[in-house]
Amino acid sequence: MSTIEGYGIFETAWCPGCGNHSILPAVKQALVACELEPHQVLFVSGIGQAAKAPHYLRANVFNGLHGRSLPVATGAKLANPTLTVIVESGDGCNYGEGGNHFLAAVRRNIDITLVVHNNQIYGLTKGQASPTTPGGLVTKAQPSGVFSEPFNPIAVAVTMHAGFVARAFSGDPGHLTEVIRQGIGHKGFSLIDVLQPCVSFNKINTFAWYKKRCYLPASHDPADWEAAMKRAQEWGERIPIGILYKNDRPPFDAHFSFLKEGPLFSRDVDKRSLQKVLDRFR
Amino acid sequence: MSTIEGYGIFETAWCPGCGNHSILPAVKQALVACELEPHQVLFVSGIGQAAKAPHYLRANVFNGLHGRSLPVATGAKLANPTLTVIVESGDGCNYGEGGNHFLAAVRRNIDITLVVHNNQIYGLTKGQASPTTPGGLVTKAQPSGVFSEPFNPIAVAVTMHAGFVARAFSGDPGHLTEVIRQGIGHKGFSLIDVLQPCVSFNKINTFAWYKKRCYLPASHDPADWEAAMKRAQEWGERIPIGILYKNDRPPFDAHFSFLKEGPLFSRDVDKRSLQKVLDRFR
Amino acid sequence: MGKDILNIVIGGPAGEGLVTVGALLARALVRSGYAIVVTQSYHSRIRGGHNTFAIRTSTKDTIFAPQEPIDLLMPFDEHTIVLHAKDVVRGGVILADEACAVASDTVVKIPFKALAADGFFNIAALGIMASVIGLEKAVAVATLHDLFDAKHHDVAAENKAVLSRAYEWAQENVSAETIRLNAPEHAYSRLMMHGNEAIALGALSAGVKFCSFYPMTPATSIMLALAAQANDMGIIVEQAEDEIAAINMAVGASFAGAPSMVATSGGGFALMVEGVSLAAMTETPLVIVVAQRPGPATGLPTRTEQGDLELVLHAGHGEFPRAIYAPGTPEECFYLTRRAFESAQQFQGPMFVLTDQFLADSYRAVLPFDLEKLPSFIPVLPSVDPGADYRRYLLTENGISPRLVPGVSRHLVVADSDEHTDDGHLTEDLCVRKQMVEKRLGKGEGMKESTIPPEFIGDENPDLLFVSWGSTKGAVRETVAALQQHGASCASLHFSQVWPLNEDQCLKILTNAGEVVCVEGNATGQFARLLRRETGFAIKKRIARYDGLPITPASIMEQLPGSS
Amino acid sequence: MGKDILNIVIGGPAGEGLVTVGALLARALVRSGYAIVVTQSYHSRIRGGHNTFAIRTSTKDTIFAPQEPIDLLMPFDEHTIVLHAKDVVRGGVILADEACAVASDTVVKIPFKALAADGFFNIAALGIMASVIGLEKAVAVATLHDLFDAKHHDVAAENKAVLSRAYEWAQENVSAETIRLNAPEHAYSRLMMHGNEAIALGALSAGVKFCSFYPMTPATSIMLALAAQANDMGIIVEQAEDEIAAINMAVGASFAGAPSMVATSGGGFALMVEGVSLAAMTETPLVIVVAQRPGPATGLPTRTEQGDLELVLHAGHGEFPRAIYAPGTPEECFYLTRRAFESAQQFQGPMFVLTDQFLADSYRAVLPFDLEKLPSFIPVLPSVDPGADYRRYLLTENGISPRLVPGVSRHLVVADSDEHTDDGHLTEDLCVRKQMVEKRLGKGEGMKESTIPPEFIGDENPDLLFVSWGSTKGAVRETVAALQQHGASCASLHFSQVWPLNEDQCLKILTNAGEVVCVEGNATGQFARLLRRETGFAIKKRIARYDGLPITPASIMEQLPGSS
Ligand SMILES: Cc1ncc(C[n+]2csc(CCOP(=O)(O)OP(=O)(O)O)c2C)c(N)n1
Ligand SMILES: Cc1ncc(C[n+]2csc(CCOP(=O)(O)OP(=O)(O)O)c2C)c(N)n1
Ligand code: SF4
Ligand code: SF4
Ligand SMILES: [Mg+2]
Ligand SMILES: [Mg+2]
Repeated sequence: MSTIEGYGIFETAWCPGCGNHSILPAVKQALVACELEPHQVLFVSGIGQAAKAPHYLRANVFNGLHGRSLPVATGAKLANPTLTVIVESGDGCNYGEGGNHFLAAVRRNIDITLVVHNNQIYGLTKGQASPTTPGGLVTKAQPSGVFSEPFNPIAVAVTMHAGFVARAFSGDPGHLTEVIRQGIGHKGFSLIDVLQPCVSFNKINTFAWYKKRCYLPASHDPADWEAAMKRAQEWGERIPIGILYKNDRPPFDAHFSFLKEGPLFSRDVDKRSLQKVLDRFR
Repeated sequence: MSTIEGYGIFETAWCPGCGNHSILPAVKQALVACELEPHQVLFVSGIGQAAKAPHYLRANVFNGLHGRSLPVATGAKLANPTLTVIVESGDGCNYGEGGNHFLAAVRRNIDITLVVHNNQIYGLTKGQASPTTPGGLVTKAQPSGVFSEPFNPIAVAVTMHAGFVARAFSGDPGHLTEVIRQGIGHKGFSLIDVLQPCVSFNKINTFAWYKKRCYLPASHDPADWEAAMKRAQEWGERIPIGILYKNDRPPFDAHFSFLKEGPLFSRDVDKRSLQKVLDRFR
Repeated sequence: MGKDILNIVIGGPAGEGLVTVGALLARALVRSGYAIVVTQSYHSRIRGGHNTFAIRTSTKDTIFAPQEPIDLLMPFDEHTIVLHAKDVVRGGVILADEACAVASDTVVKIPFKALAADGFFNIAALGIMASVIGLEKAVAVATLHDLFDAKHHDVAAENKAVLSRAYEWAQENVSAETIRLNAPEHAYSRLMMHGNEAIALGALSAGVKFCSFYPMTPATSIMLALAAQANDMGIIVEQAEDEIAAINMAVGASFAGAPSMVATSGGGFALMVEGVSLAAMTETPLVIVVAQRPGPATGLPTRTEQGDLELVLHAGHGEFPRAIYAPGTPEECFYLTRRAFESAQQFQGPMFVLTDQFLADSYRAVLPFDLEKLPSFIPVLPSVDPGADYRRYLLTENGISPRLVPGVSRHLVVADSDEHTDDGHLTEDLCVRKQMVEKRLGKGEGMKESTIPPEFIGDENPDLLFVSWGSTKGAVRETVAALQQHGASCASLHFSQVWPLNEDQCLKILTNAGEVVCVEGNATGQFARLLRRETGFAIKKRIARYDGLPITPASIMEQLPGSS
Repeated sequence: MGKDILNIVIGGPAGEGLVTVGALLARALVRSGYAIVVTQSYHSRIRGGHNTFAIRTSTKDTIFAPQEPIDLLMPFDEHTIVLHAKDVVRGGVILADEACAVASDTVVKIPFKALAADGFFNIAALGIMASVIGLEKAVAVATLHDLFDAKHHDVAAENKAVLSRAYEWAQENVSAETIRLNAPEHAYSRLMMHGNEAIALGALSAGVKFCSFYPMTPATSIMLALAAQANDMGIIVEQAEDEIAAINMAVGASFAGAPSMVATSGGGFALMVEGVSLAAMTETPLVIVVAQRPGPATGLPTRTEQGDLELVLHAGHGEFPRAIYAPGTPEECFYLTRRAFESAQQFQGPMFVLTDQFLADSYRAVLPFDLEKLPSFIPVLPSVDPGADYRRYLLTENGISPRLVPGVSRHLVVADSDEHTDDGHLTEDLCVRKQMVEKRLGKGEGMKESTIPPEFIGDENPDLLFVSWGSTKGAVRETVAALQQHGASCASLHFSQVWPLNEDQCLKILTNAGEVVCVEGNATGQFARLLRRETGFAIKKRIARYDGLPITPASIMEQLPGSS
């Protein structure tokens, strides 16, 4: 049976007041809601404050390199599609260092739930601009302010017809839990971009800043791509949260019929087939 | 004076009938139309069939690594903004290996003209799927067909509010020339995705296939983002070409006021300023 | 009296079926019982340029390397004659089109236009060659049949007709006893494969289940060979968005239990360096094939070199053990790839197979592998239940910890790229750090104990000892044989595993030799200096090649001390 | 009688102003004329954990390394006392808050709550420390003023009031003669900077114009130091989307004429390996700073190690020359970074500065550099016009070709990552290939001739010779001095350039020594084996540290042969 206690409670290395503290229990609660037990779940993360999250619960974990969690997760999911694979990492990890993998994951529609702790900053390395940092923000690395346009992950994902695209706010953990639950339930790639205040390095996008702006659109049909595209462009005084787009493209693993017979490691070499292969070299 | 002869004529290593043969003169003609002389222009390319293009004209050339032409071009442009910097490379180079740099170049709005020879295939390595290869296409590397959704560079660039977004067809060199001319003229990042038949490895997206589909929309306002977004989604029986989107975001180099004083190499160390810097360490 | 050894070179522009014909002829030779050594030389372009497909063939199994002098030149264009006529031996033959302007007594004019319609020129060439060297027509037809009938029904019949016509024409019109092969010594039933195909087959037999790659010559054909069998074998072969993704995917798949492999060349491998370190830190089994080509940077993308040994040995930040296997033949490609999977599973980390373009593309006749006798290396659950308190990185004597696969039992498997405690969770405890460094490096001891000893062939305590590694094996072996025939006291010490080095396996042999010469396909002598670093033995004389072509017996002889 | 040397350790959780106070105290010491060696130890987190800022300070310039025993412990929490009390020397002092439960005669209780409002605790600590060690109040106030007044007007006054109050309180209530510093020997006017700041300043003085980076501890602070001066100095400091972009951008900028630099740590550098090869092939000047931290993979991201020497030496596929400078002090960081720019310009290729977290974060007192005397290395047009037929890769005696910058003249500058002819265009001519390999490697000769000789300090033909490189310089130097004081015959041979190695500069010294010991901050002895590879000299005894902390004189003594 899956219980919240089963996922354990651990001391964290996050700052007091950090938005990460609310994402952690939301993830656990979503797993319980999905009736998943710790050993059925694999968390993959990169490097950053967000990426530490999987160390703070009980599950299988692969905490890899900065920016490279999606490929690791993709490999693991293909090797064993029975695993529920969740990637948890920061905005820098996923949209910066790992930008190319983000595009590829969307294109593959690999059945992974990607939870991005989007604090719009590089937290662990002490406050440089991330791809989502608002233009003009001054940091020690950008003393004249950020010159690049911020990356809009929701818009890019919707444009590319990603399987499941959602935004949530760490300050609304109930809604966050529900979105993660649905993301895990979705068969295909699920992007959940979670707005997360960083109390140490992002003094612009604070809890209050998000709180004031985030709203759940009253009537929004996530199957409607054009509507989703409109929502995806909203960012400023009002920021829509919730499941913004969804479709039912087949997940990547569905293309490999032999995967239905079980995880890759469970089958030894079929020597008869291999002999046939060898014979092709005569 | 800039003349087409000034850009020279060279033997190429491309296959007879390849679309690349028409892109080369279009680029030269556009440069002449812009009244640019060879020494004022820097071509940067990666590795691939397309990336050989700069070897077939007279200009400054940096033919770098597969997938990495945009960063090289970005560095060179910032070091010397008086150079006209043109990146010429393939779909694999720019949207595959170099995907992350493509996103970053759009975000920076660096004043570079990116001409992508988009043959929807990896040509030089003999016909594996590229990010733009249509789903289902069978290659030696994808014997069961391509499983990923093709990457739509136009749509992603428009979504991200790239400075200048255009599509052209190597089979319509007059139009292609004009688009490149305008791309070079645009101050900011210009994406020119050129549909280019690969006679050796892409038997689907042939000259005839493109020819039948490509059309210049009768009335299209490139300043209209929503209209551009609509056009960007058109792909199938009809494929719009032309300048699909354009805005006037400031180019990246404009953020560095000291660049107005000339290229970086032209100024030696200002020892008085440096002494002041040293004094901050007292 | 015919010949026991022939060197056949087919040359011409890319895109005219030269490789197809070369491979068909090679296959016909193998099926007829001959040995072959194929050398492919090509430009980085799809059509045009100048390529060669050279088949050295023999009635006996005594050829191991390419050679320069040509017995039979099959030019697909006049340029080929211009380039290679000088290498054609006395008694050799150039099978030129009758329109060809070059006049020479070695040129035999062939009415290709009359024999074959446009586009079938290459099949006519096959027919002529098969005929003049004395292959049976039925064998040539059968290879053609096997290649075309399944895939290209439409042209199959026409192909066979052309082949037959050309074969018959040559029987009647060409008499070239000097290039007719004697009957082969044995009527072997052998397979034909090049180094890269052998790597793919070795991996399949070892139980590879997940392969990821980004195309890069000369490694791509490994993955194409695997992809062709993927559905039948139930394995995944995924083209990644870049090399970084490729190695990280493979690490992920391996972590989840699938024996995994990546293959690339120098520039692509450069991008995998961080991932190598990840595999080491997380102790994830991984086989990495690096097929070398000349660098730096893009270099000569379709040529050969042994220039990345030091890179592969030191790739990855931080310190950790690894093993590097360097096959010298397709058989070794097969068995050493298997060995790499075995080591990866046993020692839980990244293991390397280091090959190069020459070997990658070099077709040979290979005795069939006895699959029944070959174990695979699919992870199985440890026979002993690790108990409730499973610790992935348990400290043990030999550094090897109990490896479980996530999702298979209730035990949680935790891996971290940060320094970690024995349960896999990140730590900043500096005492644990020290233990973990020692644990990881401790595995190197076991690897060193199981290092494959270098192969010594030749005279005991020789006057002249060649040291070599990897794909130069055959060239050195033939050189030694030739020198011995001329009465020299001579031997070779060939390394098929280049790391870890075990001085007990080689130092005595080195010090007991008169002159020691290291033969390497690079300019700086990477293996020679590695040997000095590890054993203290300094090799003074080096034979180096770095123009993009493989080391051959002739190129060794040329640089030999005392040769003019 | 006061002290000549004091070791002050400030410890506590991150995020409470510990580093601010440490740096302020260090600056006050430097301004007062004292020498300092700062060692920063911190966790990979932003708040909490346990960090230390240790200032070893001296009245004379005879300290070069950290030490373990503590004279003054300033704990920001009780945990710090628990951890470090055992290291406090007899006569040492712990300045604890009066609420602290730990009772010991070294503990002096301070009424921090009364002295400072919440959030000003650290400034109170500064006041107390300045007071008890005998600094002038005005100096402490001035450092505070310089830090806060410009940026934080609001809190500046309150800060000063707290500092003053605490200082006065200590003057009246604490008498700790055992930790009072004597007057400094010289009234120096020195700068205070850590290794990374010195690298940034060295680069600026050399004429760096373009810097690109992706944040990575412990390299980031180099780029932050440069970014802070970017507008004033007219240079570009760009945060790239990843490390691959960083190095390629720098290559592009350098190609276009801007002296360029990147800085990263092991994992980020791993991603730059292909770019290194590109810089070499295109012969583009580039300075690459690698600030080491313990690996593999993420390892211990905020600690120190010397574990990436071999990676840096062999990074890049294919073969090409490079130089690696390994500074041992901030002064060397400054001058060797300049030297790297000089070499990059002279030899046209990638040059390395190899530092580590310890040195990166270690503040020292540094004599001001005389900028007027220091040339910069901005490329200028060659004085001789290359003529109409400009060839970027002209073959020359020393391998160095005329470098022009594109767009400056009508000469076209063409660079290619493929093998190329002398005009820069790609070629498949294998004779040209050979020449170009030799040209590129030929530059290595010139580099080797200009290798900085290792520094020999101590007794001629010593019984005991330490070999070291990079940041261990100070620790070894102090060890030698201490052993000599005890009558030992002892010396050190310290390498500030670790590649190319020149055996003429060291072999004699090595063979003339009794016992040779190599001191390295890694587990496998990378420099020792490199030395063997290059000189044949095998060092048998190694002193290694790989727990994440810097090598100190005490840690050397502990592992010394014959020490208990
Ligand atoms: C290859 C590599 N480059 C850089 C780093 C340094 N690094 C660690 S975390 C981080 C940024 C983290 O930002 P983000 O992903 O947004 O996570 P956050 O800390 O904000 O949660 C960086 C640059 C690294 N570990 N590896
Ligand atoms: C790092 C690296 N990986 C892979 C390669 C091999 N490679 C060369 S060209 C190419 C693909 C080219 O495709 P594209 O960019 O579409 O150009 P095209 O040849 O189709 O014009 C690849 C994968 C390389 N040179 N470097
Ligand atoms: S630095 Fe920011 S993101 Fe990291 S733990 Fe602190 S508040 Fe959270
Ligand atoms: S392979 Fe394709 S892209 Fe390359 S030259 Fe030939 S036709 Fe053109
Ligand atoms: Mg972040
Ligand atoms: Mg392409």
